[in-house]
Amino acid sequence: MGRTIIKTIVSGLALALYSGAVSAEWEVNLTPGVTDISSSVFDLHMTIFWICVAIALVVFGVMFWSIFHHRKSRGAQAHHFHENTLVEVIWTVIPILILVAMAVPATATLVEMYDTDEAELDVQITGYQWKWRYDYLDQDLNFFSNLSTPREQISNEADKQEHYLLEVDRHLVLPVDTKIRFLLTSNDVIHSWWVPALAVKKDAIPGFINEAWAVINEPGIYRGQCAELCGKDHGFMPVVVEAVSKDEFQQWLAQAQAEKQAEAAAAERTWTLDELMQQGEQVYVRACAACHLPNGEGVPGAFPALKGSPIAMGDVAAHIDIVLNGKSGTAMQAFRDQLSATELAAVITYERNAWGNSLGEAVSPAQIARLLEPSTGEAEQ
Amino acid sequence: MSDKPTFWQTLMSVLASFLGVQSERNRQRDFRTGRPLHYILTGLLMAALFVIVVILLVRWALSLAGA
Amino acid sequence: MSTQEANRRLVRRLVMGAVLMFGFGFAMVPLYDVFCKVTGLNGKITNTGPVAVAPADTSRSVKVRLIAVHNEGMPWEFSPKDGVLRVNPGEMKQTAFMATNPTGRRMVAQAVPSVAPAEAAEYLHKVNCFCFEQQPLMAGESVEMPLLFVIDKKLPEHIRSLTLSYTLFDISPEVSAADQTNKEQRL
Amino acid sequence: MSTLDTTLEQDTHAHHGPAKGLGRWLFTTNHKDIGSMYLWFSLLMFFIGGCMALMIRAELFQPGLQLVEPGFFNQMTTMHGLIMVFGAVMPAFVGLANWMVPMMIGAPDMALPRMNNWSFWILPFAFAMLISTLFMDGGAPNFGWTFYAPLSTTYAPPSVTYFIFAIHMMGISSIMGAINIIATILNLRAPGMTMMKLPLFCWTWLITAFLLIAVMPVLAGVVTMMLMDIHFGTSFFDAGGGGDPVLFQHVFWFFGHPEVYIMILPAFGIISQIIPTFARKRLFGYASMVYATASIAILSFLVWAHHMFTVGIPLAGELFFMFATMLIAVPTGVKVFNWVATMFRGSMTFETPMLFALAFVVLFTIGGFSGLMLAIAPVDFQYHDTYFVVAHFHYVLVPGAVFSIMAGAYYWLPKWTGHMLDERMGKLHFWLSFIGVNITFFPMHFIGLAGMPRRIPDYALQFADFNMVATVGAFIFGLSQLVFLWNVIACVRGGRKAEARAWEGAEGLEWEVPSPAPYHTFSEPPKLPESLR
Repeated sequence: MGRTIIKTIVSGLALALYSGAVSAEWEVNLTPGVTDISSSVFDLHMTIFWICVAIALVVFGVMFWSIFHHRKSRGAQAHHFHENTLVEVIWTVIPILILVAMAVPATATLVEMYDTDEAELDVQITGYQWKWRYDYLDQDLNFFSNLSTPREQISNEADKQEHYLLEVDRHLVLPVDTKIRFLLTSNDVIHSWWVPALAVKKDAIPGFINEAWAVINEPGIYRGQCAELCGKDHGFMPVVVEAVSKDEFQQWLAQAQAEKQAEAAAAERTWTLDELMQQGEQVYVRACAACHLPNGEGVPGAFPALKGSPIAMGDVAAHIDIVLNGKSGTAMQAFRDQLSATELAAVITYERNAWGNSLGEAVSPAQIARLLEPSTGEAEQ
Repeated sequence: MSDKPTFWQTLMSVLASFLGVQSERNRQRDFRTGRPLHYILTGLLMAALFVIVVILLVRWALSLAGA
Repeated sequence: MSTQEANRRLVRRLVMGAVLMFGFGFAMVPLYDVFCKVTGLNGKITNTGPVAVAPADTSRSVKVRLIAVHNEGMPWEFSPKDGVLRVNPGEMKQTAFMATNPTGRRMVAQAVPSVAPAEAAEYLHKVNCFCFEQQPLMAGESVEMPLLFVIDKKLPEHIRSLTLSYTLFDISPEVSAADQTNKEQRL
Repeated sequence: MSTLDTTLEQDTHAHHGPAKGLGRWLFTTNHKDIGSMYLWFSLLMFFIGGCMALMIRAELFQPGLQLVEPGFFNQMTTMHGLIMVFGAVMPAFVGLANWMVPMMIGAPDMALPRMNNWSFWILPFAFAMLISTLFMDGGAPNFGWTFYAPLSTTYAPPSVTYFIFAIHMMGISSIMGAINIIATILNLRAPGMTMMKLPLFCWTWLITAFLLIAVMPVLAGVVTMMLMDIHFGTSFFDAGGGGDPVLFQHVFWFFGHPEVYIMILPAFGIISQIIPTFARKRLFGYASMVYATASIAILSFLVWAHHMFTVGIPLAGELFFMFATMLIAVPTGVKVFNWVATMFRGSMTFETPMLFALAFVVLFTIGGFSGLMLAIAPVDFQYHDTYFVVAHFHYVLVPGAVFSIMAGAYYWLPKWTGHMLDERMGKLHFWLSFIGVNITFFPMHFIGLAGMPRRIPDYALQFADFNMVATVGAFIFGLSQLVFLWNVIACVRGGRKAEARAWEGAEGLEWEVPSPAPYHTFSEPPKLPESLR
């Protein structure tokens, strides 16, 4: 039986070794990442791994040697010794020395991670159930980043694409060779923002601010996920970081700001019911369907149905209020900061006219924009 | 030679337990003549000491790292 | 019988131990606060109240970033007057946060402060701050909430930037109905 | 009945055999009856929790949502964890202690037999309540077995209240069980059975029992605080009211880390009984084992925050918990060395209990290695909350705790039933379990390192291959447990007659009484056998 165990272990080790060589395709090992910190983390990981392998070889080696040679069927006689303080002291001291040797580089890396020097770019990251919001604090820009994998792929009605579940509608675009500080907090429950390639994983805790930092060395797209169980769609709030050159970053900023202005202007024109319904459905699927379900039927006991609900069928002002301002003490969030005026108008219109809620009335984006007005100026500060 | 473990011997026994190494002879002595309360108290004391030592270790590491 | 006696005594002690540990679980709450105060473990600011005025340390300045966060279901507009401040340790600094209640109902908010890095929390001394109190706002009302703070000169050299965040929680449901009617009667 | 037993029965006045019918089990104060009930109960919970695990694995067989909704998936992970920890592993150890501790120390029964009855009978009610939450509006608890606030308070389903009371009941049961074991070991030892002759299983259980009394009340405290936050308007864990969600994690892990040792120390004890038996050689470094167990117990209170490296603890705190955690690895390592040294130059045979014990040593050590890797704080930022952690604690708990329970069950079944096990079936069970466990959990190391977070119902495509492998392994492991059930039932019903000393190399008082052990053993304190004198 010893042989089989050895075989299992050897093949396990071989697999681990092999993994180092082809990690790009196979993804069986930690990524070395694209920051100095992530590569020292990777080195630490490999060092401690090989130390463990070495200890395992010695301990299991002795164990299997005695399993082979000291078996009764080979006529082995038990030798009655049952203590040897010297041996015990030796096998206690050696692990301690190994651990000390391990602690030194680990401490150095940890100290580096806790660097509190000034950063060139500050990004506030706020966890929401179940999306991330990014605020470029000095650039007057913020947006939400939602999962963009279509529902059909998740429910196996369409083929899954390459970045299934690791794709979002808006990337967190960051410049390379720039010290970036992430300031993490949460809107509701505890989330954890994790990008393996940056070796950054920090909890986003409601009411508290946490920080982490990174200097990205290489342009590219780096994907991660929420790491702390945060409710139903915990598995569906990925993080996508797009690292670009400093010039490209400036261009991207300018473009993003222009888009924001265009969106505000769009709210002022007249929208038809059909247009609103069309956009409303998209917004609904993105922002509402996770709880209220695509068919508007909700989850009894957890999330109320919208289909035939007194709010979606009742007074329009109350409906707008609950969508804009949320409802205290429930999972209903305040969407005024999360969606644009047009999107809000569209989704409210949609909710009032979908699934047999046929009120036939449209909520105009301009009307919503006015409700948002006193705020917009201050909120962007 | 008295059979009762001295304070020093109690201390050594507790330290040995932190390492997880103890000789049969000392154990026999501990259990034949030692009082459990002494060992528990010494153990708690040593645990507190352990915490202090680790804190000092951390301080030292931090000062080395210049943080 | 002596074994029974011994059992009874032992059980009494062990039950007492269990009860004690149950109490200890609760004692961990204040203990944790004390522990945090000593170590700055969770970035909570515990230094408040007036400070003795002393000359500022002009040899270095610290970048203080102020950020405003909404907790869930909190529709107020809430933002810092200054996003970034450069502060010399020891210098008294005045700033403010702006809040507007855009809803059609009276709401009560509680602002909860937090500092990153947590290590810096014990060096941030708030002289006056809106987070000390619950903040009620009528429908459509706005308020400027002042914040007066000093960074201790003992702030370790290696901390060159810190962040002070305020998270606004909606505590209207918690503020009891009785409390609310009391206030309205007074008005 | 053997002569020895007959004389015992005659010597002691009012002893009867077991009562008949249901009443026997409801009102029994006999440690053997209660031990059996604990063991059957834990086996039932093991199968229920196992079905949940299989549901989880089936959903994860392929990317995409096939079988369950994400919300239900979270209920499954939560209930699987709670049931396995509190329903399967802990009661199994209590059951083994109930059966074996009095027989090992030469006591007639547990010290507090009526309390023993209560502490068992609370459990079915607690778990009925917990499982009933699955059928409630809003579903069962869905916040993970670690139930971090505020997900488990402000954002919890209504059933959380039932969950809290279930935890309270389990806590009370565990504490009563622990008190009983301590009282039995300290007060009921046969004359001459000094503390230093105590079998290691009793030693590790004694220390575990103290751990239980120290930390189960803390768990009760933390769920009480949750209850107050949810229903009585306090804000222990709500930042908005001046509380702190991170405080929850500190209090929880102050319970949680010793809890990890509660689930492994008795396993150490069982393995330390079995290996010497089948190596036909005394345990190497008995003294060291006892001392190391004690020190692990104390140190386990000082390392809790290594579960929380990513919550934003200041550097000094991070370093403290990293160093302390690395040091606790030393006494654990010493135990493994001692087991190896016990085998060294012994005269080994490989019956089923020994096979499980050997697999325990190897696979638990692998779990220990990944634990050591997790202790390195900067690297833990990458490992934390990924499948690497899932792989780690399943290696410690399944081929660790669960294998030790199975080893113990196979080892003592002849004593309980009077029949030897069908070795062929036992070996079949072992090999299926061993292969299944490794196919299930070894690939989890890889997908964790590659970046798959834990507790997600669906995953990116690059994790697909290993998830499929793990699911296949899980079904092999799960189904092979039916062989275990078959073995146990077959052994109860018949088989080769077991001798008093069922295993050639077995030492200890429990092997001095006939097999099956009579309903009442050691009504008169026994004279210690030569080997124990």
